[in-house]
Amino acid sequence: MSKTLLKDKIAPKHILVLALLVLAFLFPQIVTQPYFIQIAITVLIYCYWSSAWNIIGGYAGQFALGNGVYIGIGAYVAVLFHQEGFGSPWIGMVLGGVISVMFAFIISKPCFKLRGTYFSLATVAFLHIVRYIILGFNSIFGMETNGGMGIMIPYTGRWQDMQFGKEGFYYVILVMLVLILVVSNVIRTSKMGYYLSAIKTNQGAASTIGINVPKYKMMAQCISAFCLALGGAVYVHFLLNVSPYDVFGYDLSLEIMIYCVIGGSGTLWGPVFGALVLGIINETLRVQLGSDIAPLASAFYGVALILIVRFAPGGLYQLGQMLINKIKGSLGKKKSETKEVSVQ
Amino acid sequence: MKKLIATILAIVMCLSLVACGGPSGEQSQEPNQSSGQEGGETIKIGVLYPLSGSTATAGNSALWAVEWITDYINNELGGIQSMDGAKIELVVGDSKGDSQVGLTEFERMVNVENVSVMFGFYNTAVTNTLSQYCIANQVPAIATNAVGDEAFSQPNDYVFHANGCNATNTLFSNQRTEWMREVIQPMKKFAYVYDSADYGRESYETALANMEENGYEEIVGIPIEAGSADFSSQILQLKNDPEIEWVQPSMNMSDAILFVRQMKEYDVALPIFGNGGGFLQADFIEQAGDAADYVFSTSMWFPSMWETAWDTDFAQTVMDAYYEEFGYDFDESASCAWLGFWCVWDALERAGSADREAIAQAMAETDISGEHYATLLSGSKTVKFEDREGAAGVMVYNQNFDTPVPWACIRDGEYRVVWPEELASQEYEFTWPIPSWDER
Amino acid sequence: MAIFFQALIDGLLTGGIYACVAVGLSLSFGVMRLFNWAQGDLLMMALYMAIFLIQGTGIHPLVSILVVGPVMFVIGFFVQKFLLNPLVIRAKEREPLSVLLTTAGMSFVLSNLATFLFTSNSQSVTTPLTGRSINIASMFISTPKLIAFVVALGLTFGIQLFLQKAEWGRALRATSQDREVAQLMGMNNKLLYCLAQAIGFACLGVAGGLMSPIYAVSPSTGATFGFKTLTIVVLGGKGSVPGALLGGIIVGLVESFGGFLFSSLYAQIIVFAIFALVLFLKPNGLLSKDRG
Amino acid sequence: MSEERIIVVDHLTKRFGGLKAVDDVSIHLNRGETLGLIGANGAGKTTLFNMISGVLKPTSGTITFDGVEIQKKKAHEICKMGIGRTYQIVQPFTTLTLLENVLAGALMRHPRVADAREVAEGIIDMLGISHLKNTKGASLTLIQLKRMEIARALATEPKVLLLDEVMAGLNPGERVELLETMQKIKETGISIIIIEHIMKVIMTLADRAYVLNQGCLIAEDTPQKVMEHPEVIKSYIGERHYAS
Repeated sequence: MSKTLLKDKIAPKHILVLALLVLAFLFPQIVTQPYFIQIAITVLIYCYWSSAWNIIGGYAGQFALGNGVYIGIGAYVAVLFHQEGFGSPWIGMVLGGVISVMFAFIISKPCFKLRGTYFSLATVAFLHIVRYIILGFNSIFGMETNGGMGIMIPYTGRWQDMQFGKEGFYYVILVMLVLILVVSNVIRTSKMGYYLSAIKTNQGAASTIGINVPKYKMMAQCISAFCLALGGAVYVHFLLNVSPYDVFGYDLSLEIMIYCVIGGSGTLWGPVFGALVLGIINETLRVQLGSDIAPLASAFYGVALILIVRFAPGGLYQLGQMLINKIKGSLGKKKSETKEVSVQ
Repeated sequence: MKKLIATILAIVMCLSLVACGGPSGEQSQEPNQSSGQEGGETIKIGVLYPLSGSTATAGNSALWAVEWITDYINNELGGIQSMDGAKIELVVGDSKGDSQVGLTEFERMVNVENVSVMFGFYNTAVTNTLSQYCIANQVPAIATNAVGDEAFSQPNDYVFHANGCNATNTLFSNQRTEWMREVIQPMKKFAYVYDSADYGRESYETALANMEENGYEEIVGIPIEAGSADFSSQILQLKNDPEIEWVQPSMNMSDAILFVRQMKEYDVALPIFGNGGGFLQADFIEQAGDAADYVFSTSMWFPSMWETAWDTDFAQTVMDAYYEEFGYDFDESASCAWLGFWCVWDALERAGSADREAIAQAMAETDISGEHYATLLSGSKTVKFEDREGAAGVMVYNQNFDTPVPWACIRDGEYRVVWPEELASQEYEFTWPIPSWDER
Repeated sequence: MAIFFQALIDGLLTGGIYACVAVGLSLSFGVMRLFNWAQGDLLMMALYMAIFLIQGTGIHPLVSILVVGPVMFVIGFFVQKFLLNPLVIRAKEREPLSVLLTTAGMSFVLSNLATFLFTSNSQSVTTPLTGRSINIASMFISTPKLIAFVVALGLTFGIQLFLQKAEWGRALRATSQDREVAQLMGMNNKLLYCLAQAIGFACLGVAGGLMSPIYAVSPSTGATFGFKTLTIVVLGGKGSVPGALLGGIIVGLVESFGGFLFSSLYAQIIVFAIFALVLFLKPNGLLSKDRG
Repeated sequence: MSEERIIVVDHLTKRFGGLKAVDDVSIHLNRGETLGLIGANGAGKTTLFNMISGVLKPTSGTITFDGVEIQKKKAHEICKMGIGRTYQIVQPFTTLTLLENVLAGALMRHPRVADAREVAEGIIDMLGISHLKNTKGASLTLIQLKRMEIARALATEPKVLLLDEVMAGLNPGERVELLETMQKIKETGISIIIIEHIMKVIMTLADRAYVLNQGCLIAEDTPQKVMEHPEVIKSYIGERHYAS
């Protein structure tokens, strides 16, 4: 390989990503306080979910506001699979993913032809239907779900039952986050990635250059549903309790979208960045401000979302870009990789 | 250009990750199963209640009771005598009724603040999660309210429950049926209107399981959707079936208000035996107005029960202090916290040390009866943590089985306990049957 | 048999209340293709206003409408002017996602603010209308709901008349068909949007006043009504005000009969199942004029 | 060039409510031929393009491409079979750079991004816009967008290219340049249908021309003859002015 090609390969970006990975893996060793590992786990799971949502909401630009339902489906299938003695929750988790993909296909198929708002409405409608069914019935298909009370997962601590120590969960979710980022990057830089961006900006033009628009939207939605379900299964095993109000909550479904949009939807690092920054702010606010000010923290998110949508649709990621361009501009760097840097 | 963005982003992330680790200050390397501080002049107790969210009212009421008792122990009783006057220090956390937030607070209390005992929980979801984590981390805990059985369905020697859960409450309600049978005759069929939330469903299931035992021929189950906008169709069902003798609704307060109002609107004068929750909360009577008249309500505690306390002046001072703070009477959630926290005090006195194992041992041996602070403002007259089978064959561990759940009738704006006799309020003479709406 | 009619009446009357809430959204969605996800929470805000007003001054609920309605009108005007107009004008697509996000953000802010300000236990007020009902041939017609139904009819008829006859009304309908063309014809879109949104909010104010004698309000009331209203608007046909009335009544009847025949949980599931069916088979709703 | 007909449009009609945008039109395109499609505004030219490219479904009539009926197929299937098109009003992917726009077209035939990139770079060299490779679609000028759209259509390696008023909105200088480029494209032997108002373009490029008026076909001949055709002039300058 010629020298320049080599140089291109090990660009600072790759070194940086590697450094970030090493640091993330070392984090539980540096900070052994289980309390902070606990916060890190919560932040990581939201990074994971927002990145999963980003595939359909960010890359494909289809606002699946009700996609939180797949988190619930993944959680319930994994727990019931184990509880009814079919096998280990790991298999249940994958089964949950498959079932979520099935539901995602059934619901999204008809409404990908319709305009954006209808797709969001259909996903939220499905979320409500599943929530009412779970809350309404004490057992579904003969399996004990005891409605609103949720299901408790007995503590065994064995990894076969998807239960690990504090650090164990940290690493499992970190690995899942890395995997979803790899998957997102593969999508982003592949044919599917370009096709999704084309669909996102101009659906009509996309179809006349040979893009099967409904098919690619469907692929994005199915991948997103599958990943959300896996995350749901691991999350409830961490809490040792499946509460329908939590996993099928409309707030959770909204939150994973808000973190992604505020972070910068349609980018690789946006959702992770959004979930990380907002997660940590949320945690510190909750501890410092105490209980009665807590709802203000959530209200803050709503305001942040409105401001971001109005002034920086690209999210914090775009703000980061603007910041860098200003610094670069003021530094007066002579050699710049690209002739003309346009900020959209 | 892309490379630079990633760099900035990464640095920010590293900073925030490290920042996460920063403020913890002392990098306590203690192993997870720390035994709590040795001796020293304070004992830390972790108190976790839903201080915001939909169950915030009950959470704050319970917290008030815990803080009042702590102040009383530290100042009036001079701290824990068996630990030469060690003071109790409360580490308070808000679970927001959500298990994930509860778990985060649990970690802070158990590993950062190093509490010796965990206390509270209240919501079923939070109790399910934290009872497991208390067992795993070997931290003694007393849960209050938390009526779901599942959290106590595992044999362990760390998590105790002083006030009743469904399994124990229903045992008691079976005895209650004898009284209703004498009063209401013939009592063949009643309707159970339950919302799909928490204990509504479970108490209906248990009632069904005990149907034959209690001699009912039929229980009509009418599920409703919590927070629904209208109950007219359910009330029509009640009105349409003349055999139904009385109705037992179990729902949150805003639904309960709407329910009794519509019962009045549709002139359905069926006796209403409200099952906890909505029919108990402080301002249910005030907001429901005269529609709440003659409604029966069951709870582990009614304000009028202070009359039967063994030291009425002491009970009165506490009730007045509570009234001053909240503007309404000492409620069930405060009473459960009262019972539970005095059990913690009782265990600390017997354990004589802040060591978690010793406290857990002491809690297991709890045997309270007679004139004890714990039973002052609570229906339970004795406290003993047993592993026994509750109602409908549900096995529960470390439960207090003396948890009476008396009936009270709402008459001119007040809860008046009518049964059992030893807890009944003196002023109110119980009459049956219930007059129809226009006679009221 | 009487029970059948009783369920019928209840369904109609509750449907009237739903229609009151949905009419506003149908107008703003029809005219501006603007889907307001915060509709439920705005209703909650109006209900809080009405209840606190009645608790404070003890006035009659119908009088509270005359206060809460105009207040919401003004709020709606400025919410559209500052929050939504810049997005709608800037966006090229007909149903801009930025608006959807902003209204979702608004609903998040409103529900959490309500939890912070009014804590989470519910508030309600006993008004002269509460619990009153008219007894006709062993059937009970709840007075507050009857009034709500009548006002809903009036509101729908009024707005429909306004859209047909009034100068501003026709301008509103023009912009709903094609934004650019309307602008070319010299219509001040920005002002029209503010007007449409303001009327929408005013309808919510009226609904809040009407509901104060019947319902208790808590921060979660928004969620209860929120999605139901969106269902009704899509069911009835976006942009068609009579459609909102029809949709409201259909949902009211389904809930009433569903609740009576099965259980209210089935009823909710049936409502959403119908919604899904309409969404897939006839996305433009039953009465929609827009073939779009 | 074999006389074989690559596209045959047979009795095609499209009705929007009462309006007949295209009324019983039958035309054909031979392999390697450049066909002109002219007519006053609203004569149904773009509607015809939309039906051939699958964006619109005809009310009646058939379109066959390489012997296969395509009027029922979806736009992306028709593009796969080999019909590329541009739009009267340019439709760029605004968030993608110029290269990425063309690359999106090339991806259909070359699933691997690297190959598609090479093909795309070849085409934009041919169209002389490679210096704008990394400019976002939103910041390109009209002539650059027009060239980009042609490049994107060519990237799908079509057998037939539909150009819809490519010259519209350009200044004379740009028109000359673009004409040369279209000349180069014609020489590659690809069959083309051009919708155009500028007679010079039709004269130089088109082998044959059809004239549409109010949805009906009123003339078919070589461009020169079509110009003198009485009906055509009448349709352009209106009845009364026509000095019969």
